[in-house]
Amino acid sequence: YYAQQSYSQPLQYHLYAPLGPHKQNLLSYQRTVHDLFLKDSIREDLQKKAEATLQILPNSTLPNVDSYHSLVPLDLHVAKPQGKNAQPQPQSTFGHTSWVYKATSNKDGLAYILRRLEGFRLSNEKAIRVVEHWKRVLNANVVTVHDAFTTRVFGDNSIVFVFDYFPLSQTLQDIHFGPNSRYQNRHHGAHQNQTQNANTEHMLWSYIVQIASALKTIHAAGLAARTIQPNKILLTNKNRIRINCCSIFDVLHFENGRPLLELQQDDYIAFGKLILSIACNNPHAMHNAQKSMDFIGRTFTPELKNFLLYVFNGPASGGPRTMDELLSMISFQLIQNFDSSLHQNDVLESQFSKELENGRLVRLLCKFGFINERPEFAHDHKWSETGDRYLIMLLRDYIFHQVDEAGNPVLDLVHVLSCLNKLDAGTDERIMLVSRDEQNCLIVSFRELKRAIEASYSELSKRG
Amino acid sequence: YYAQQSYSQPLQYHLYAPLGPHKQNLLSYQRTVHDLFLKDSIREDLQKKAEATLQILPNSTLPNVDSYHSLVPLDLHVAKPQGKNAQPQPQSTFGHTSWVYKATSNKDGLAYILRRLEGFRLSNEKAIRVVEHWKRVLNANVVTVHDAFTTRVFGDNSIVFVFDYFPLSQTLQDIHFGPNSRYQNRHHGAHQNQTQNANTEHMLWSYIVQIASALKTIHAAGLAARTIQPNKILLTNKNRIRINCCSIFDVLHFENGRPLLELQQDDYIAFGKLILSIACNNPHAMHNAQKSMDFIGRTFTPELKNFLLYVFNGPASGGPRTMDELLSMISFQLIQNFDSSLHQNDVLESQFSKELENGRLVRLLCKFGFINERPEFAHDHKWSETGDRYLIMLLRDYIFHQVDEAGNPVLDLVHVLSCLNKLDAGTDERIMLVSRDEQNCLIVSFRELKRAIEASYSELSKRG
Amino acid sequence: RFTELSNPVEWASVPTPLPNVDIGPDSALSMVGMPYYREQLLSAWPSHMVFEVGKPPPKIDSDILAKMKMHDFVGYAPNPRRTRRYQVETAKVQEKPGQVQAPKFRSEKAREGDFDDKIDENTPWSAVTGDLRPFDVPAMYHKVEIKYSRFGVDDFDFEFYNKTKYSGLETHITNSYSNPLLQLLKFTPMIRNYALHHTTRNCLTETCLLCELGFLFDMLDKANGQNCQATNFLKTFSSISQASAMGLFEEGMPRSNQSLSGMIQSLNRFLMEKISTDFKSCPVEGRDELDLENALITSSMTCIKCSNCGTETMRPSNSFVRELAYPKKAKTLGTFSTVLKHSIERDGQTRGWCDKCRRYLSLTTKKVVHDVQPKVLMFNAAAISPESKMYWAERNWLPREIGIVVQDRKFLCYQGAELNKVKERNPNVVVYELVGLVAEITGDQDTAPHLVGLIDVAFTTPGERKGSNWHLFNDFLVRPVSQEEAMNFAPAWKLPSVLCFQQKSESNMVDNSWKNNLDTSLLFKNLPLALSTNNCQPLSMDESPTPGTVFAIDAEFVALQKEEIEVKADGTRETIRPSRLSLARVSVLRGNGESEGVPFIDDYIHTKEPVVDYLTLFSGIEPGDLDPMQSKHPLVSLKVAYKKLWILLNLGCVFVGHGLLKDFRIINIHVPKEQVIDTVDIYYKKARQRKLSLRFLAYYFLRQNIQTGNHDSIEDANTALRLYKKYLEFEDAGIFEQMLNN
Repeated sequence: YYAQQSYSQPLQYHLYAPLGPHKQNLLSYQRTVHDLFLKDSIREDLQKKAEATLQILPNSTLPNVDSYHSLVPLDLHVAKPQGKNAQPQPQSTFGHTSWVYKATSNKDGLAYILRRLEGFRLSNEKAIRVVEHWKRVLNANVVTVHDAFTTRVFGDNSIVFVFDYFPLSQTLQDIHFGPNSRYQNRHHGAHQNQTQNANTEHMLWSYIVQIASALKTIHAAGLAARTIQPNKILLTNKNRIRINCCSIFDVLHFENGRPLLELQQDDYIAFGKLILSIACNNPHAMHNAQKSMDFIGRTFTPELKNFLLYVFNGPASGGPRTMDELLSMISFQLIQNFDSSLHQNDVLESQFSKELENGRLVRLLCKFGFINERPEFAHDHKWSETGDRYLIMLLRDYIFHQVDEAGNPVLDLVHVLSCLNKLDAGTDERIMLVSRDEQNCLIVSFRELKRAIEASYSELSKRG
Repeated sequence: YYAQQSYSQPLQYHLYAPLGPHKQNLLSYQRTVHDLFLKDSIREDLQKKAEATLQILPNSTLPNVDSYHSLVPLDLHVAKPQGKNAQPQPQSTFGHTSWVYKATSNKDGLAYILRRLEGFRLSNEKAIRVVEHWKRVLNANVVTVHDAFTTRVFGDNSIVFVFDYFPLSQTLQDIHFGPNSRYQNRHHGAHQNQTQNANTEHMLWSYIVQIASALKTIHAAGLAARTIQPNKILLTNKNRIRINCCSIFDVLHFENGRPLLELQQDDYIAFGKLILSIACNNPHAMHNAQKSMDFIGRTFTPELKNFLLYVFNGPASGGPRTMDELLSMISFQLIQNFDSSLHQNDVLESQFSKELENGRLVRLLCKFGFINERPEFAHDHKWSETGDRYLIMLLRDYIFHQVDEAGNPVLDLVHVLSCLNKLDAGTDERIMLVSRDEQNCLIVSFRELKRAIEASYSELSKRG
Repeated sequence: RFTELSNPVEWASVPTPLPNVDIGPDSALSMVGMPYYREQLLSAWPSHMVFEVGKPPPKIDSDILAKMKMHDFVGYAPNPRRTRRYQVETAKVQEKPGQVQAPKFRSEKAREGDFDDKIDENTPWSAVTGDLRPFDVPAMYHKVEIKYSRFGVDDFDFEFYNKTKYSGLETHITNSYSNPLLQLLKFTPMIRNYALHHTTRNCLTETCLLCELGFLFDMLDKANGQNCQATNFLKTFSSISQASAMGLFEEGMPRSNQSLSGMIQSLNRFLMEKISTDFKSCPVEGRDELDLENALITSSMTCIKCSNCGTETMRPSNSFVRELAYPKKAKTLGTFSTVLKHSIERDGQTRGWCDKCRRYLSLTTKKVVHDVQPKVLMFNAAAISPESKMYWAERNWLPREIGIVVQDRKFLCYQGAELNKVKERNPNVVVYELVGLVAEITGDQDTAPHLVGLIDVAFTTPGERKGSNWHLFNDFLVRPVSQEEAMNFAPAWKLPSVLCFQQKSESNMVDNSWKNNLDTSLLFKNLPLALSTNNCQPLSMDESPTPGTVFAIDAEFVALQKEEIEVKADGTRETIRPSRLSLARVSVLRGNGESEGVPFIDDYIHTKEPVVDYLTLFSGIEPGDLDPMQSKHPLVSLKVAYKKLWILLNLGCVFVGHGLLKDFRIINIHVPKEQVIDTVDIYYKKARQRKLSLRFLAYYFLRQNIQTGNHDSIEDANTALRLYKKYLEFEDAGIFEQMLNN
């Protein structure tokens, strides 16, 4: 994560809109300016993501790779920027020195992650064809792989995997076991209170359901994930996780291909290990499996323990673990998570519609601006302050120039927004406009006013 | 690093970056899964919904009811308005003449549905208290009931139930069996092709999973839905359904209360009937249950048939049907729907992230609106069109009243937005304003203009 | 020359080229970027400001809308300048101006120790007139509502609404919209006299409304300002199928096509005709059976003239109520008397059959009024058309007096100064005075219209009249008002429906002689049905009640309608209507003499309406008891049962019983305090504020277990009687207080 050289100040999100003090104890019909517009936290989050996406490295010496340009090296181990000039260190995973770049595709202008493994020589073309199967794995809990190719632009033999880019995402490793983890200082469950345990279990089930969903798609596609490890799972939103780096092992270890069933069964065990270590808040929980399971039994519900027993030991009848069995085991949690994701949809949709609404209001206000008080048309009869334009001017006054009994201005945003919304929708509500000399009342509906504005505007644009 | 005194900076596009996973290369069969819930044109859809929400009835004689005002009668049988003056006919459901209104609450300004049953005389207070339990049922597939009260403002004795309002929603009855139903002319599955059948089954499972989710919450709350009928289930978004009218039967039939277990078991059977009739595309499919089930067996997967057999006949062991059993039976479908709804979240979020600037621009334009051309301060020296306010007026002309060589208006939204953005940030870029008599030029930076507006605005709010 | 230290010339910055983007209707506005910023954005709004959502859209004042003229799509109207231009409405919920809050319940006041009744009686009703706009309804005209606490209707502070000695009538009774008309009739001396005299007769017709009017008028007189109910009158009225056919019943009428004003006018017509008929069936001694009809009817002839041959035919057209007809296209607004003349003569053109010409032709019709003049002139104002409203908008348009002369088949009508002149020169002029009127009050759209009476009560003051004494009768709200107030109208909210004039010669002829002519035969008769099973012995002639004779009474009730409650969104519960009870059985026992405690009335009342709850535990009435086909008890009509009690009441008898207030309310009779001995009040411990039950008192003072099964009115009446006697004993010994405190 780099600060940009030429504009050294990062965005000051707090300057965007004042942060508060938010009034407490408002009555249900009262709003502050914060309640009328998008929540700062959501906006900031999305803005930061956008900013991260657009970040470029000035004076970069990184080459363009295939159809990708503007590479920015990312260090996924360190979530926060460590000072301007800190050089990111390459990771060594997958048995190769590994680099991660954010890059922009010149095909679609979108940002992607390039994961480069240094010193990989492709000897069997079939190996890299495996990625084709993975491309078709589309699951909301799997980071989609888009491409894989070899390149020598970095001055060596590298293989590059192209994944979706999730700005500001973190790995479960960072979150649960990293140095800045907020789970870091949590003690084992015995010392936690009931509520905390319930919250933890809630999160665990959310992880379980999502990983199960990912595995179901992967296994159904005749593949195995092979990367169910805390450092290969990304948290991209609150409680939203995605399995990352899929397909890499399949390419790297293509030659010594193990049977699919075996690999899939391994996924179950890795799944169990992951959940166990997060539940115990200890990356090494598996070292003392019995103790860890006892802890689970004491702290969480029996369902969680049953789930772990199933993925570790398989069905009581012997034989391989199956997705069917696993899913029906967790169906209760599944439906709860389904419900919350639908709720989340509703929330997003309503926020989104509010913002779209604001977009429309801006267009409307601009029309007002284009039409009202144009000095150059003062002499023009059609454009003089009679007829439609007169109404529009009075409407502008109606919307913005409210006063109280003493004649002092009233700055009521809700009044403005609701008038504009009604105008935008062209409702049949009639309002009473008052001429500037206060001699006459003009009674007219928003529908007619909308029509008047549209007529004036199109008149204007015809001249333009 | 350089001083930017008289330098103009290019505007940064950092606020617009497409977020989220990219799915440009979806195959058609993948699309069906991932776009399960999402309308094709979200913008248009949301705009229409906003308009429907704001619509009022001109010259309405409908009274205000409790804390709800601006009532608009809705005829749920006819989704589209049939011309302005068409009188909606009351429905006769629940054994009473029944009216449905959209209304606005003066407690929170939101729109709600009021469902009024005419001629209901309440003589037992406990009956209406049942609604308290229902208020706590929060599920993404249940239309939440907010209130129930009796009233005489309509000139009779009515009971009114207040529900969430979903603009432009339709009932499953309308969609599948109504006169304008797009399923109307579909023949029975034998004549349909494989894809159509797969799509139908897909939709059926989506319904099943959602109703199961609703029922799980309802039954867990110690209640029974009692309204699983095509005319009591709303489709509020693409494939997104919600059980409506809950709690009404509980209140109406309070006196002759049947045992909960019995009512819950009835829910299962109604569930089955609903799915069967939609699957057969025939509201009377139950009349010939055997034939209908045969059809199901031929057309759809065995899972669907098994599901129906379970809800109709109960478990093979005898005894009552349970949610646990039902859920594990459909867990496979459940996880697919879960995945789809997460996908929808991704899409919504990425759409959403583009619209972040709108609120800010509205706030800015509102400040303009409040300051400019206030007639009541014309006599006031400080507020007269000199000094700060004069500048602001000229700036308004600069932003909105651009002309071309021929003096024709130029309606350039990009010019407007970039000016507004520079003004908002207060850049040092200087612009040349021209007085209205075209005698003088005033050269001033956005920073100073910003200060001038701030000063005027704070003056105004001090008076307010 | 240039100064050496000149400031550098400022130039506008060279603008960076704008991004070449096209912002279409669907593109995001964020396509145009932001510069980096280092200070708070201008678009930031201060966060301390609080805005309110959910306000209902402001209403445009109705008088502005009325004056609005449409031009294209814009309505123009002169600005009345009530507020500043675009002044915000400060009140969140627009309260109707002049709305008066219902008073606290008596029980609430008692709990809060609030006995301070010294509040100026005018304040709540008149303080608001200052701010009223022309279309706002003043407080005292608003529809009033009875509130019920858990203690029922007795807890409601009716006195708050009526501090006069003229009783108001309660609402919440089916067809109580007729209340103001009933009051108007009550204060028209001529009608009042006829009704009361008729009631003393032995008229046993169940559907006789004249009798019921008599009962009602007597009750209103006796109540002397306390609230009354027209329950029995309305019950009888509501059972008349003819009235139902005429659309005179509130229930079952959809609100939209129900014009209250139209209903009361039809009711007026119906009532006048009905009471005239009722009178004929049982005329007052020494009077002609057509007496009442003649007093009410305006008899006239319609003269039809053929436009072709000129032949005139005459047809009688009598009517009890005249409808006012307002001349159309009048250049200047005529006086009331010209409108009256126009209405009565009603020249018109119709097409019709001419016997002589033997074909359909246009005929001119003309009404000719005979010289017979009714004592009471009833008018229906029929003020619906815009032109009629223009007349009523005139100030002081309605005259106090009109004079009518019928001469040479001409109908002449005078008012004001002209009338005074005519009075001097023409002895034949008959002068009518306005007794009062019924007016319709239309509030804003949200509230249904209702009716009020504006009546000059001075006409029923016995003896010489001193000026006028106008009162507003708004159901149970009764207030004195000025004549100016009573006789002026505002088309926006107040228009007359019924006007009542009476011949000046009849004014203040209040005839109370009926009290001496009571037909008491009913008390001594054993009606064929009344084959008593409860040792019921009719009074013998030597037991004739006299003022002060003591009787014990108890009544039982059944419910015709369940209690109805309202639960608001905030969960508050309110009783809208208590359960509607109906008299099912009444027992009256001798209070003194040899046969003390022996019943002479034990009537079960034949109830036609369906009973929803027999309340058997409290009433002892069982299903079937009130049905003549099944009952093992003697059944009588409500009227017979009622009339016996009414006779006893008017003979001055004293009633002993327990908790009689409720009984009398449901029987629908008002018994003055002097004629009631209530054991609830006798055995009332003021310090404890507790009412003691009959059962407890019987056990404690009489060592007797009563009400072991279902209640029985004879047992209860007898118990109350014995408790009263016990009380007299204690009092005699001077130990009552002591006994009570134990």
